[in-house]
Amino acid sequence: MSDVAARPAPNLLANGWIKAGLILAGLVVVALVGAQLDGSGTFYKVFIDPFQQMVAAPDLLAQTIWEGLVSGVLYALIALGFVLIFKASGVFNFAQGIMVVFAALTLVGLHEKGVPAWLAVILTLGVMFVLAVTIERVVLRPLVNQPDIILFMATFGITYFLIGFGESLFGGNPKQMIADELYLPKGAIDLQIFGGLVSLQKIDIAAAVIASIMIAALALFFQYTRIGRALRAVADSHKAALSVGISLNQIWVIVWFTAGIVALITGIMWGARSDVSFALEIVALKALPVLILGGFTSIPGAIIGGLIIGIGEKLGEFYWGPLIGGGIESWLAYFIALGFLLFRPQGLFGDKIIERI
Amino acid sequence: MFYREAGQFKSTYAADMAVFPIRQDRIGIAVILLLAFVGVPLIGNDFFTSTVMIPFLVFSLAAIGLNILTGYTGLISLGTAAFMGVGAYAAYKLTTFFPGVNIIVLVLVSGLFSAAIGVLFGLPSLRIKGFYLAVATLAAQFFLQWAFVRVPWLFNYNASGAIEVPQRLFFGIPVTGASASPETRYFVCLVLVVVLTWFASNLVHGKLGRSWMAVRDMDIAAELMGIKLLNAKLLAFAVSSFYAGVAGAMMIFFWYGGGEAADVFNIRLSFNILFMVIIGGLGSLIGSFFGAAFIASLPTILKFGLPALGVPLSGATAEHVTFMLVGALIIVFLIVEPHGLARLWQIGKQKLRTWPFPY
Amino acid sequence: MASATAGQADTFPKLLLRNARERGTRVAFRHKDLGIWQSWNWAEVAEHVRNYAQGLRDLGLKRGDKVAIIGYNRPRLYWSMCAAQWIGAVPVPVYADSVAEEMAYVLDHAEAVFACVQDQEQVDKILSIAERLPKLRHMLYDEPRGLRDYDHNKLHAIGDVIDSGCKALRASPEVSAALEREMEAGAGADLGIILYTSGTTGRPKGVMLSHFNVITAAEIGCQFDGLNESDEIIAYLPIAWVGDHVFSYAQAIVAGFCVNCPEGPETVIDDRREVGTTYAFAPPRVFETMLTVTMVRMEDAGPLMRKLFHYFLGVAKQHGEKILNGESVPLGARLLYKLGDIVIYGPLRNRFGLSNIKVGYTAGEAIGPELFKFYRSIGVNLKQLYGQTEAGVYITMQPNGEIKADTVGKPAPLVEIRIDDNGEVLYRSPSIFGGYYKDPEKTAETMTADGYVRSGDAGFFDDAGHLKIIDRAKDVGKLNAGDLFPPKYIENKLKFYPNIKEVVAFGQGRDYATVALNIDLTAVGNWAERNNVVYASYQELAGHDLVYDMIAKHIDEVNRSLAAEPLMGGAQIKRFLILHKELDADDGELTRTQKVRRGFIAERYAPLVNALYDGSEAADISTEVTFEDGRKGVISARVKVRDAKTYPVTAAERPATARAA
Amino acid sequence: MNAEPMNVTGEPMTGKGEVLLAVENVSLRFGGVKAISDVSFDIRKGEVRAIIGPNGAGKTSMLNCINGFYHPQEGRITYKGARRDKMKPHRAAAAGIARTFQNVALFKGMSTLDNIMTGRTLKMKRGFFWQALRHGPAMQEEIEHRRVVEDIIDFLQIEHIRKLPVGKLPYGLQKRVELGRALAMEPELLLLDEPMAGMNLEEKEDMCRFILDVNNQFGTTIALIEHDMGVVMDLSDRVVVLEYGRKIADGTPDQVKSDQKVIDAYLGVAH
Repeated sequence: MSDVAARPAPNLLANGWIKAGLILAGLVVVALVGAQLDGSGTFYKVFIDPFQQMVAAPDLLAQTIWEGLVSGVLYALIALGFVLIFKASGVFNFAQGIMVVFAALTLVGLHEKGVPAWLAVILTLGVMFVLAVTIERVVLRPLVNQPDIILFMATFGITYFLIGFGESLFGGNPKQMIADELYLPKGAIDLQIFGGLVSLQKIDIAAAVIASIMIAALALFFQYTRIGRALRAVADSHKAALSVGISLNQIWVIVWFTAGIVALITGIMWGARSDVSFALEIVALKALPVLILGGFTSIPGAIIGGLIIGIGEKLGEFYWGPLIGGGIESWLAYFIALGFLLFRPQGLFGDKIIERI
Repeated sequence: MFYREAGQFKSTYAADMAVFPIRQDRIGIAVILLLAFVGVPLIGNDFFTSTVMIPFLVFSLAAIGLNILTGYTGLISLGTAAFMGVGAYAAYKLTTFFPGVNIIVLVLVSGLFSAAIGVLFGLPSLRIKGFYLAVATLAAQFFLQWAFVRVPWLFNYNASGAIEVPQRLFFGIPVTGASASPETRYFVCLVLVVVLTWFASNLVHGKLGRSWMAVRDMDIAAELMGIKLLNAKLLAFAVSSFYAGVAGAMMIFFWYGGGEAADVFNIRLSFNILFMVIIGGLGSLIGSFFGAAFIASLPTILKFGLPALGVPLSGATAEHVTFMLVGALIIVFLIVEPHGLARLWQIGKQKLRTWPFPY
Repeated sequence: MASATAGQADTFPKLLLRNARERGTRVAFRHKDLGIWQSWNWAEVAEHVRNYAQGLRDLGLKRGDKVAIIGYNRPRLYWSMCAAQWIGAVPVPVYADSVAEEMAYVLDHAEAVFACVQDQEQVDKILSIAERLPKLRHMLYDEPRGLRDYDHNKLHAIGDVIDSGCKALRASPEVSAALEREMEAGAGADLGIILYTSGTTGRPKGVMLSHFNVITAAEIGCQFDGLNESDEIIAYLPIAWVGDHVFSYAQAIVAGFCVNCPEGPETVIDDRREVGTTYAFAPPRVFETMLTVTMVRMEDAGPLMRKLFHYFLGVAKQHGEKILNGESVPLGARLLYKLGDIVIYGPLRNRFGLSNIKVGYTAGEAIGPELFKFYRSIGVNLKQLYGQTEAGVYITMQPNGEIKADTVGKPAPLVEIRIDDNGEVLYRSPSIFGGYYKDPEKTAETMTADGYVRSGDAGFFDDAGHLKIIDRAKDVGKLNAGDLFPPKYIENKLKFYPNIKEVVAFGQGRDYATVALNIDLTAVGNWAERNNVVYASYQELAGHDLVYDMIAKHIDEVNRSLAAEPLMGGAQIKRFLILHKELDADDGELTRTQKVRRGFIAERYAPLVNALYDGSEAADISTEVTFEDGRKGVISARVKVRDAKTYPVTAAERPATARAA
Repeated sequence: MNAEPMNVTGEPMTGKGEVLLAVENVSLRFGGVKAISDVSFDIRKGEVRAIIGPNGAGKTSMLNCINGFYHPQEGRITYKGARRDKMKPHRAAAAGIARTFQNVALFKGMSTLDNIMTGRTLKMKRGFFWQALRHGPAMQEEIEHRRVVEDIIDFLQIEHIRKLPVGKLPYGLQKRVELGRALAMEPELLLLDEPMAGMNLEEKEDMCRFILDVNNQFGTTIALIEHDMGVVMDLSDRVVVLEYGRKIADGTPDQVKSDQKVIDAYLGVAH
């Protein structure tokens, strides 16, 4: 399932169907846009006005880009957990988004039950470890050697189970992240640049920093530890990993646990910016277009893809969204990814796969 | 043990290629149809008909649609709900424009709109496969879902933002709207599902079905047989979306009877239908029915079954437990029988055929 | 009763035309080919055969010529017989698996001028011996695969011959009329067919049967079991064998029922199930294999299923046969059997493809009573018959309601039977053959002056008038006291016990009869496990006292039954031993077809045989054996000898020696 | 066979001579790697043409160019007089080029019968709506093509596996089914990529017989890649030898066998 058609150079636009389709798609978009406007000046409003606005108010542009950057970092973090698992076990882990919510919910829930904040973090890590072991035992091990789609569906099962499990334990109501207790900064730094005020939330800065640290730590882990090398080996071939002396089962546990840690950190950051609830699930799906952009197996791809998607959708929403009624954030990311996909099916950093016949 | 195949021989290819070549199977189908057409209306009360049978039929049709795409052609879609929505809105607009035209005809025609949109979003399938395609179909899901909310023309600028299903008559009997009886709605759904299932079965047993499966199993070789990949895939998208669209229109017109339609066709419905297909069995029409029955009935069973067993459940908890159970069952199913209920059915049938031998 | 039809339709072509007239649209032949059952009705078959006959005529086939028919059961090969008969030629079916050498002899001896064969394999075989067959003018084949590049001067596809015949008939009404006259010229007394019997010794002999002979035989069978046009048979036994000729050709045409030709030898079981035959024939080994496969498969079934299965088989064993025979059975048992029929017997018959069976026959060799009873108990009306090529098959048959596992039934209708002084069965009927082709000497040897045929088998009638076959007449020996000693009869009686695998009986020219036997390791092993008998090897188990006790019981039963049979009482077993090793074809003790080589064994185990007669309690022996990997070794053992109890003879010494239907 | 599915010429094999397919100066690159460089040869109507060479010689790439999977960057391929080096695989199929693969490329989820039926796809003309009814003309068409397929099944002697899914069949049978699927297309040019790879002796003999029968009976032109030199020498009329993407010899089996370059290429290489 993971392979991508990349036969040498079929010219996309040479295909009549695609051409017709693109034209049709364009017409639909134009029609939709046209239906929202008074009919005149469509071109101006789409292609000229937004850029004039950007130039006219660079502070607003900077603010938008910053916000895009921050949500991009969070998308990237979810995507990161995903890439870890995909690389090591070939499992397309649909549950990564839910793991983020589940980790955050556990943390907050434990704290609500009176557990001190830092102890709650440690306990949550423990829960994530148990989760990793459980998933390996209950899901992955019995399903080994099944086709990818089966494993993919199994992660759907995990998703549903975690949603139900989390909600019955901690209730379905949105919760507040315990940002203060974890000494996460609050408030904002206002920068006086571009002739305007650009407001940077401290928590966002912290998120960016922490994310960077974590990515660096992961990179070091992969580069310099035996387990890390084993993980990289397993991405290449399962046999190679065995020769390093680590069983596949262990590797799976480690990878899923690592993804769990990433999920917890992501959850804390995200939770600090908004509420902790399963509504995040939909947002977590945004990691998927990020993956398409960055490629399923590339960590830098996940990061850069995250940033592109984050910034792209914020800019799109801010400058073009109002033209067609707003709220385009919900799908813009997918269209950006789709656009990329048509021209680079293996993603920005994915390996080009040539089909052997 | 009920299979007595001695003496059932085929002396023509037509008989040999029949969908149900074994007499006992044909009898079984006849019995099921009889039950559906006569038994259910006789025995079932309104509650059963409208909360169990109609949803089951609607989901079955949607699952058949997705199964054609995913099970037969090997293309994963996470946008089924959106295509269902297209059908629902198309039917709504059509009946607004042509109030005189028979609603059943309009429901079928609305499937064509869905098919067109499906083809549009199926275009990337030539270039991308597998998970990438799955994600691409999410674009359809979110875009269309957005459009259902943001384009008020679609819901006739109702202040509520919801579809209000008008009353429509069929030979003088109301089939939609508040005064349509559950039995009537059930019959309409049943006839649509039976006829469309028959069409689907014909398609998958013929040249087109073979082309789809060829694309699924080994697209390179399929191309060599002269199968045009894009045509085959787009046709799969079209047929699949047609079924989804009709199912969506049925859902709004014969089941929900209107309401917050935009919320109905959300990503979760897409997932649910995918579950039906997987649990029912990829590449099996009968599996689509099993999957639909299983997934659609599970919440109802839990909601009413557990309290009956003496396990008290609040509404919210019931929902949570349902989620957990569905999740766990999916995993259990995948482990026990990755090929779904249809395979279990097949194994059971094989056992009965070879009875008393184990093989 | 043959005369009823003899007036108007006394040959097979005439009967075929009668069928085309009277039941033209009924299916006559089916052949599983190209994935489905290709079918031809009687009218079509008659048309094909007519065209075919003309095609043969155009190729130069004349009245009295011989046509060899070689191949697996295919409609066109059966049609070849009828087409040949149409113009008065004589079909000579030949065993398809004969090696070229045998085939050369038969074709040469029969002076075949045409050969209708199935496929390339047979064409090649005949081409390889072509120079020895100067009389052979043309070869016709059914399946063209691989034959495209062959020289087609003397080689023709049957399909082409039929087509050309069809064209010739269409072109000229005179030709058509001439062909009609050829057919009319045939008479019942004409030579209809020559069937070569393989015979245990010497060259095959050509048994000449007239149309009248075969039609009479066919009518005997049809009337005996009420066969009619609605019946179905599957043709899978060699077409050169009299049974297939009568069942699948003659009876089909006489009664007008449908002949089904399977796709190939390996698909017979599946094809039989698909067709759901109503009339079946199979040698005992076929039934035995089916039962063995059943039991082996059931071993893999779940424990519950196995219990259910064996429980209901028990019920069937107790009541099944009685219900089938129409005897009175308590209501409870009847209901239980009914339940078993739904759960086990019905599905089982379905799997065997015997669901619709009206009557099934087994013959050719003795069938184990257990095996025979098993099929009857699950509701399959299985019967035995005794027949020979020379008799046009039927000699004795089992009438409904009078079925016994250990007899071959009463004389068939129109058949008279006499037992000769040496115990040999002689028979006479309108269907007996007219003589061996080109072999008056053998004919004279076989036929008595008063028209009886010597069967070569020894047998006797029991009290109920049922014939029991003991052995080949020449194999029946005499004890020193003058009593009959039928070794195979004794051996078979013992071999029907599942615990006993092989038996060798001694007694020819001795004072009394003795046996040396092999136990069946699987069956006795199971018994040992259940009874906590510990053993490490076959040798150890065979020498175990409890095993001896068990075998002694079996021998006791056999002696009892021998004592109750006329002429057999003297052949009761006085002493026996269990051999320390299993008889093995690799050691030359068995033939490759798993028959015991009595003489060789007597020589090889001389010390043991001596011990059987010198009264000693045990004897030492060492034998050389060949292991599976080819190594040789020596097994030494002390083998115990036991005495067995004998019974006074109860049956009348002189039973009836002649019976007639 | 009753109804012969192939393009029967009706005359014995005298037509070997007319060029069916010509490869002229073809080069194929993957990125910087040259898989085929400047190869020319032709395939004449009715012949059995073998392409041999050590591993990695570009044999399979050559077949891929011929049936349109790869488009060579340089050179031209002419088929029946028309240039077709940029043709798509399905167009090649329509033009009468069929193909089997080195590693069996069957449709694993389908039965033998359905697999071979897919070979008839191009010949089936009934539209979508007739198919949805599966009665009348659509059913007649199915039956008509089923007949042809049954002839092929009979020809290849795979009756017993007709309704079994191909995924679980033994390898030798799978190869046979794949040949059947290609034959169902009634090709003029049949490309066989190592048709006997991984077979035992008996299976090889069967396959040889089938290939010769196809060539003899239906006049199908065959181009095959094979490693078993014995088989190549027995089967083929002419042989082209590739090494490292270049042609090093071309001629009758005897000529090729005694060619020094060929001997060198194969020296030390176990084949």
